[in-house]
Amino acid sequence: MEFTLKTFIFYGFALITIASAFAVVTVRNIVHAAFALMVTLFGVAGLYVFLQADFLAATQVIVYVGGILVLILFGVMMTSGRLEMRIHIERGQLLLGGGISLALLMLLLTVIANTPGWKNLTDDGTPLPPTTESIGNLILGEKFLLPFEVVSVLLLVALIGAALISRKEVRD
Amino acid sequence: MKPLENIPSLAYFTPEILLVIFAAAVIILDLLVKNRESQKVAYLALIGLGSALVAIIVTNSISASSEPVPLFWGMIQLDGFAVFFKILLLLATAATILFSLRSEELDAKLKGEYYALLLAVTFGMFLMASSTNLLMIFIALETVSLTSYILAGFLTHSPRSSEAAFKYITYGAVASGTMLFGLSLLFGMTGTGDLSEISDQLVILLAPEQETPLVTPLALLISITFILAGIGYKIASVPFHMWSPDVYEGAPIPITAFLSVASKAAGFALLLRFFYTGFADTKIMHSIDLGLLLAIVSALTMTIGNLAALPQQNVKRLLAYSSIAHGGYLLMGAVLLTSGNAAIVERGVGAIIFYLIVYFFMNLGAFYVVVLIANEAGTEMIDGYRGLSSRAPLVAGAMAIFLFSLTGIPILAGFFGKWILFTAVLEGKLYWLAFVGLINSVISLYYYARIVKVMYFEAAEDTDKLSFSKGTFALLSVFVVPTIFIGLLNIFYSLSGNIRLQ
Amino acid sequence: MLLSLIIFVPLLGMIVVLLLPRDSEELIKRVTLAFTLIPLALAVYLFIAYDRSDAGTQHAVSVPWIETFHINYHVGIDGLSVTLMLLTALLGPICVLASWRNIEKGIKAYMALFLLLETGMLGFFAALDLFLFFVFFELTLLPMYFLIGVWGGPRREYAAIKFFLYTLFGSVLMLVALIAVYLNSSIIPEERTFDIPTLISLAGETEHALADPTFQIWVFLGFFIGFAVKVPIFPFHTWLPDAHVEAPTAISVILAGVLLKMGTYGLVRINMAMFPEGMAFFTEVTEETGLWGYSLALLGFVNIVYGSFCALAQTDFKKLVAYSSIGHMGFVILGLAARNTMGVNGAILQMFNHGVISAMLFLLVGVLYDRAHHREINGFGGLGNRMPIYMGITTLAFMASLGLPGLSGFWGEALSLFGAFQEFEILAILSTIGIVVGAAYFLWTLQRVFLGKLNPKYEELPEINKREILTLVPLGILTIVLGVWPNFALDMFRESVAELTKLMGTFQAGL
Amino acid sequence: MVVSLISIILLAPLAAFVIFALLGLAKRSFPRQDLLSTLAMLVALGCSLYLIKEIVPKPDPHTVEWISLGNITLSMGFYLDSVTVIMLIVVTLVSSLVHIFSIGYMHGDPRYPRFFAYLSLFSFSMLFLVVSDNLLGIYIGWELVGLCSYLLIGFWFEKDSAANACKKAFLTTRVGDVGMFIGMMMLFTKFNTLSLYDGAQEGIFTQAAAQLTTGDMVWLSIAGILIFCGAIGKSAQMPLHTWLPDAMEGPTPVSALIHAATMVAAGVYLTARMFPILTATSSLVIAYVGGITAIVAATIAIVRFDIKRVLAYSTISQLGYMMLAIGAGSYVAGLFHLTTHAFFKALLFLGSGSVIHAFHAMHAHHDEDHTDEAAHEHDNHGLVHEHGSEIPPDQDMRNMGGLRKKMPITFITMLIATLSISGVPFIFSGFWSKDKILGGVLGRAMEWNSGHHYILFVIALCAAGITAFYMFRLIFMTFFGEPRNQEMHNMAHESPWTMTVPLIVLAALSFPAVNHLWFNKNNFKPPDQPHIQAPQHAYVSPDTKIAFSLFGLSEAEAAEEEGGKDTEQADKAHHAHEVAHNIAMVLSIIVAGLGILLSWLFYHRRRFSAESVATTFRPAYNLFWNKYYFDEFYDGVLVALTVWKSRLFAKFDLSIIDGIVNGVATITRKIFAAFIGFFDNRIVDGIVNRVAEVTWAAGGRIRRIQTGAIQTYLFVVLGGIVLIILIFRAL
Amino acid sequence: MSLQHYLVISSILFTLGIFAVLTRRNAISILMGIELILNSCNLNFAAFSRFVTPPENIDGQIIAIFGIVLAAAEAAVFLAIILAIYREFGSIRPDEVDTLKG
Repeated sequence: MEFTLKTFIFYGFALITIASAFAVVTVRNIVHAAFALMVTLFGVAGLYVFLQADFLAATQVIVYVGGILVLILFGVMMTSGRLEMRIHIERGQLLLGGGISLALLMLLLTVIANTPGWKNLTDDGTPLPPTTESIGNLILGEKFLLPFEVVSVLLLVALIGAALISRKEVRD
Repeated sequence: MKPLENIPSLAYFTPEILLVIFAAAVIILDLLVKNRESQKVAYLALIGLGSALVAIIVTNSISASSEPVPLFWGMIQLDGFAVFFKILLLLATAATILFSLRSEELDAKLKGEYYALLLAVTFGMFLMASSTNLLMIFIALETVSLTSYILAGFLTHSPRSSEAAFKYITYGAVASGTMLFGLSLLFGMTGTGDLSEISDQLVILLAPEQETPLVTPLALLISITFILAGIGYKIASVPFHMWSPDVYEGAPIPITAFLSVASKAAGFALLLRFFYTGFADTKIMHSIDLGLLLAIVSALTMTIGNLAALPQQNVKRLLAYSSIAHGGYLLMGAVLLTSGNAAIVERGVGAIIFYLIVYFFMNLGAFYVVVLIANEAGTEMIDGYRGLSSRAPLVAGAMAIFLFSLTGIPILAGFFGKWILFTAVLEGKLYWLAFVGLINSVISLYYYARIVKVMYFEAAEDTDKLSFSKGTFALLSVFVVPTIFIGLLNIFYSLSGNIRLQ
Repeated sequence: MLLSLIIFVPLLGMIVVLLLPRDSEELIKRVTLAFTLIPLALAVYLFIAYDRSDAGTQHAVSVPWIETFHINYHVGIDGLSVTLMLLTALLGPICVLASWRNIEKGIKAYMALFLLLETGMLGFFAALDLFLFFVFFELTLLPMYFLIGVWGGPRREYAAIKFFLYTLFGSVLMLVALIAVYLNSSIIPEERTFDIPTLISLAGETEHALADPTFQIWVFLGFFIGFAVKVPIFPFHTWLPDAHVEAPTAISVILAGVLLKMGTYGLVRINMAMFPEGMAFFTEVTEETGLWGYSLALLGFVNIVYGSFCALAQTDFKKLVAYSSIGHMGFVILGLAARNTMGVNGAILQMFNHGVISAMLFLLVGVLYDRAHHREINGFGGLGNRMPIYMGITTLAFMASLGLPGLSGFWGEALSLFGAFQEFEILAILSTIGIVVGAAYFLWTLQRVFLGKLNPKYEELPEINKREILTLVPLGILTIVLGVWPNFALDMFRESVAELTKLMGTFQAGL
Repeated sequence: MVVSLISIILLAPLAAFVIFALLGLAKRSFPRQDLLSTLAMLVALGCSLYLIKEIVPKPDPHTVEWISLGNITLSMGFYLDSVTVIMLIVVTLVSSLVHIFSIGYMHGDPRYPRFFAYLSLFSFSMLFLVVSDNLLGIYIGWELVGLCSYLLIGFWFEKDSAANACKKAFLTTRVGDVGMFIGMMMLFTKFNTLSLYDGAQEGIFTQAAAQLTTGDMVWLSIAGILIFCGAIGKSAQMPLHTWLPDAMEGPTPVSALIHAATMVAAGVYLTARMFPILTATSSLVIAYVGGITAIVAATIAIVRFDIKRVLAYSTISQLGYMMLAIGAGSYVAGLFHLTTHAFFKALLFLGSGSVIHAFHAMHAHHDEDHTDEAAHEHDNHGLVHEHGSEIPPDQDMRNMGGLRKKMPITFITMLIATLSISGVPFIFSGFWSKDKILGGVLGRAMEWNSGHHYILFVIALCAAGITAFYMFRLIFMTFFGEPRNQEMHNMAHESPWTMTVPLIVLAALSFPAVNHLWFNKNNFKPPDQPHIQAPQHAYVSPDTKIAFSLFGLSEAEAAEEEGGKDTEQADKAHHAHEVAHNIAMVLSIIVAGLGILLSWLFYHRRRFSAESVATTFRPAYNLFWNKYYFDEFYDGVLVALTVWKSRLFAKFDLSIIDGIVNGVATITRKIFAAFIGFFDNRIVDGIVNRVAEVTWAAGGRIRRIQTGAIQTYLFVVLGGIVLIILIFRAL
Repeated sequence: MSLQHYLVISSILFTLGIFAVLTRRNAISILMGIELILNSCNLNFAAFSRFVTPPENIDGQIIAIFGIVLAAAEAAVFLAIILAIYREFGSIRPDEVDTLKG
């Protein structure tokens, strides 16, 4: 694989994504973790761009960074009244968790490396047409209409539910 | 049959649509009625369920042919199997609503949202029972899960309820995340989301005549195990079961009942369809020993469920473990999916379906008694059941029947359920599994009988008679009578035998 | 039809009893008595009307039940079943009478459960469909559990759950075997069957899957353990003393009189008839079977000796009788292990006799317990003076139980031993130890309870009353009648046993 | 006719009992049960006597099929030959007399009616045993008489000694019965029938005869010995004799009827009945058992003071005699002795009963202080106290003496009996029967031609002498000398007529001449012996000189019959036995005389002191006094062993069986520990657990995983996933 | 930039998410871990959509979009529940929310 600017940027995004994700799981300050998560999410969005999934990348940024991350920050603020943000991790738990995660990673890497069908599929850089229109068609008119409608119900339910639960008292 | 497109599919989708409509209607009605008349909302929800039931029957009859009808471009499929589960789930929801009406812990909280959520979760379960696409499966699962989290945490003033919801969602989120990862791997291997296409693809990819199969068994194994985490968590099978005792204990009793019956049933519907449609081909089976995997999970599930139930003091928690164990029994039937013999698969599915019918009545019945006792005696602990036979003879008698049915004592329905399960398992030549199952039935006697013992053999400290309304007994008899008679009537056997996966 | 009537009249009685008001205790008792007398009358009729020369099934009814699994409601009787049904039906009213005064709480539930129990027992003996058979077998479990657990003695909970767990364990193994038989009854799923006569004839066909020796051995074992728990055969017996000691009198009577017989009846009806090869493996010493050939006879022997010696060591009257039951059931096993005409006839006779005698014994223990409120044998003494009639009946029962010729206990034991001797000389000889020890513990008990100086505590002990005598007299009469004229029972099942021995290939043509 | 007569004989006493039992159930009793029972017995007696006419040389059994199981038939029936009739008469006669005696003796007992009912039941059972033509019937009767014996020994069950004795009697005899039962099983297995005589199928005797000629006799010997085991128990032979002395706890009429005349003789009767199947080996065993019993029991009898126990040991000894006779082949002599013994021993018992009755009145007074007295006596002797039970004062010979004037009838009748049992020649029946036994034994010994077996004759002779000695000791101590206990003596009186009449009748029967009146009929024949065959039957002596011997004639016939087959051998045997009989007769007269003389010197003239002799031969005396320590042996070893075993089993039940159930997971540990537990109670106790302990523990452990912390759960989930993948990857 | 690259990245994200879920002592951190997991899944779908399926087939991408939406819904509910927990327990440390156990 030739080493071009594109690949350089790719690796850059990859590195940023992974590093920030690593930060998310390791930094002690939860607000820092939230910011690291934001970086990760951007990184992933970048990777989507590399995959020529433009709409997806946009959604990622809007929904995740604009929605979820904000939610998380709200959460942090609402639950950490006494700025109890530092997180203490026990060694045993850390080791065990690390072990399990590592084992999973090794398994996944083995699979990735050994699955013949996934080998040698490189991005030849051919530009693809923008996906937005076909996504719109698929979701609103064709195959993915049902999931779309269902998800809308789901969102409604989540909305009602979240409101229901986070309300202080339902009825007196 | 070619998948129907969106518009023609709608006709077959009426039940689900009705559920959503009524869910919305419930919320609106809730805004209109006064607080004290919240029962009206419940009745509206029940009407919704009733109309959905009618719709199910009608749509089922217009499809006429016994062939399954793929809908919405193959996202879901309407067939006898789905219809059965839909009816079962619908009835479970109806029962839950009725329980909720009589549950004092929920009393003050009952309002439109609750019923709307119940209808929504039913909607999600309907989809679980009929999905044939990876995406649809995941969305359906999430719909059910998210709604369940909320329902479990519905008692906002109760720490237990909140804790239950918290554990449930944490656990559920991780499990569904893992599952999604597994689904993505599966998608990556086959390049499609449609289950039957996945099956076809996998056969090609794994085909032995091809010199280098494009998919390694390990990849498939990891993918399936990850997916199993999501499904296993729904049906609370070991090792994905650990949320369920805590959640069952913390959640409002009607919701616990609902989770233990409906959620589990939906999970099984999903499991069966997923493995049957996607992985039933023997070639796939040979690449990874799925049968053994399921069998071990099944054996562990029932054993651990039963063993852990032994020392429980809280009836709800005890029943939670018991329902884990019953999940294990049901999984025995699922193991038969991998037998590669169509007749045996059919028996396995039939056995699961029959068992679910039985389980529906006996488990819901038991939970209903728990609701009643929690209302009247104000406790969920076994000690609170002391001397119940003299305080409330009919309720105690009903409870004894449910518990012995859960144990599998003839001539109660639970026995027949187990019997046809074991017959199927033995027919599939899984002798060790049958043996484990039977030993477990014996162990289970111990804790079920403990409740009976307390109710019957020990004297009550508080000797006041408990009084119940007529409606209570009527509802109770709705569960008692089938628990006694289902096994004795041929109709249920032929019914369950006729429902098959396609 | 008649048969179904017998089986379900008690069930009807249960429903009637449940509908009666809780407070009208006398009425409940009377109704129950009536509903147990009806089956008795019918059973007596059945007994008399039974065609003794016909070895086949009589009064058979077969109605499809669960067609999906080819289960029929198939009932019918042969000599063996009708005898045991008579025993069951007879013990029914006796037990009701025995419960007349000493059930203090919840008489309604008690009687209802009792009637349910009776249906289970009667149905069990009549069932000719393997599944039905199993269902009835298990149907006795629940009522028994409650009857012991609710109305039992101080350790009733333990006893009840122990009984339940043991029996359930056994029946679970039986269930596996039962399913295995069903699945192997035909390769074609549509032709599978639970019908006992059909299965028996299938098992007799060469080359049939059911006739495969290995299969038969395993399935035999499955059923055997199920029945062994019920009999109970050592080492599955430990539930029995506990259950007996804690159970109320009438329930002990039923337990010893009928429930134990269900185990041995099952052995005869299923294990011997359906799995002759399996039976042969455990009862016939050949090169192939080796020491396994001794196993069943050995179990019988162990039961006899073990039960007898344990009885000897007891100081609790009821426990003593309970262990004596274990010993006496050993003779049944020994007789069955012999597989020959004499052994099997003797075993069946012993079943019936033991049912009668042990029922008497438990009733007698109950009489004493109701008066003295304890059962410690050493705590009595000299009652013979105070209660001569009671002593007389007790002596009769004891003598019958220890195998005094002229009373019924003798014939069963003697025929079993005679039969067993022809096949297993040494074991049969060793088993006679049981006869001596049996005499020892009964006489010792008799001495400790009745002989010697009257314990001053019991100077005012009332003599056995009319109702109690009424419960004992029919049994006493049967004991004597059968002791003098065992053909009274033997006539019933002689031909059926001949059929059975033909199935097992041990039938010996007349000389 | 025969059948109906026998039926009457059987049913009359049975009816008497049934009436009692039925009324008893209704808490009533027949007002004159005594008369009812006595009447029943007299009817039976009459019928029995009438049956003499019905005896035919080769009778057919009257059988019905009792149990028929396809190829197997067990029939029941009657067989009526001379032996049967003699036994019937003996039983009914003695029984009738005892009934009459009891009317007086038992008068005033609170359970008076019951006593007669039991007697009736006993009579029925005994008669049933006698007339049965098959082993099954015999066994049934056999056990039933055992039951009656049990009931009657324990008649005064308030006495602990009686309660113990009846249990002991039943159990001890049952040990023997089991042997008999096994013997029956063997015979049945071989011959497929239990009938002795030919009926619908060939009986045991016919088949055994064939067996004896083919020569395979080992198992037949075993079977014979096993059947004899029954007789050992019932006839109180060594080593199962210990129950009989204890059985004296029963009322004295019972002792007379059951434990002297009839039931104990049933063993002899059985052995004689089974004579045709006895092989040489089994005969030898029988002879030795009988011989040893005869001498051992006689020696024990010497030192007893309880009048009834002396008689009891005497009975054992005499029964041993009869067994010896049968074992030696002269079964006719054995049966003859049985008959004579039945009468004189019944007489002796009834006489002693009369004495006891005489003393009985003060029994109540002296209940308190008799212990001291007895203790005092024992101090004098300085001997070990009698094992087990005190001697009741009214039975203690040391309290008696000089009664002959007070109770003349009792004295004279008992003296006659004593003379008879001692073998005083010619005018007393006992002499003849004993002499025949001695002759038979000697002849047999000569014929065996082996020095060892002469010992049997020596034993028999010694026993005869000792018998004479102790019997006269009894007479002297009781009736002669000065009254030792004046108070008791003063109150003694002759018994009422109901008691003396039977004594007189029995005394009359102790004279052979009287027997002759009704026994000497030509149509008497010994039991048919299908297989008369060398060597053991060859010597049967044609002792026709004793014309009034009740079996004499038939023996002659038998010998002739046999002689016809093998003249030479018969002649030889004939000769040997003639010699033997002459020698035996002389010797027996000498020893009897010697015994009486010694007794007179010791106990009447007081020329020698019994005490000094006892001191001189202390070890022997102790041995006799302690009855050869049989009881100690049984109590110490067998009973302890049994009880120990049952305890062990009970423990086993608790520890192992429950242990296994309890701990599936820890089976190995538990079994191991439980085995150790036999030796170490603490471990055993530690192991007894509640049901499902381990299962519970497992449940508890699973609970512990359920910590409540969500992350633990997640660990399980993800760890589980990893594990599943790893495991299945390896697969 | 082959498929394997993306897969490796997503695998690392996934395991990091798992690690967070297992070890973080704060409910919100767990939520972040879950988001990482879901992101890795979405990345997978997108990557497979790009490399495995034909170019005109964008099913994978659409699934990823749905994944994002679902993640949002889940996060909302999750946070609501965290708030409830905070209200009832005064803490959002998962190990302190352990009244239900055994």
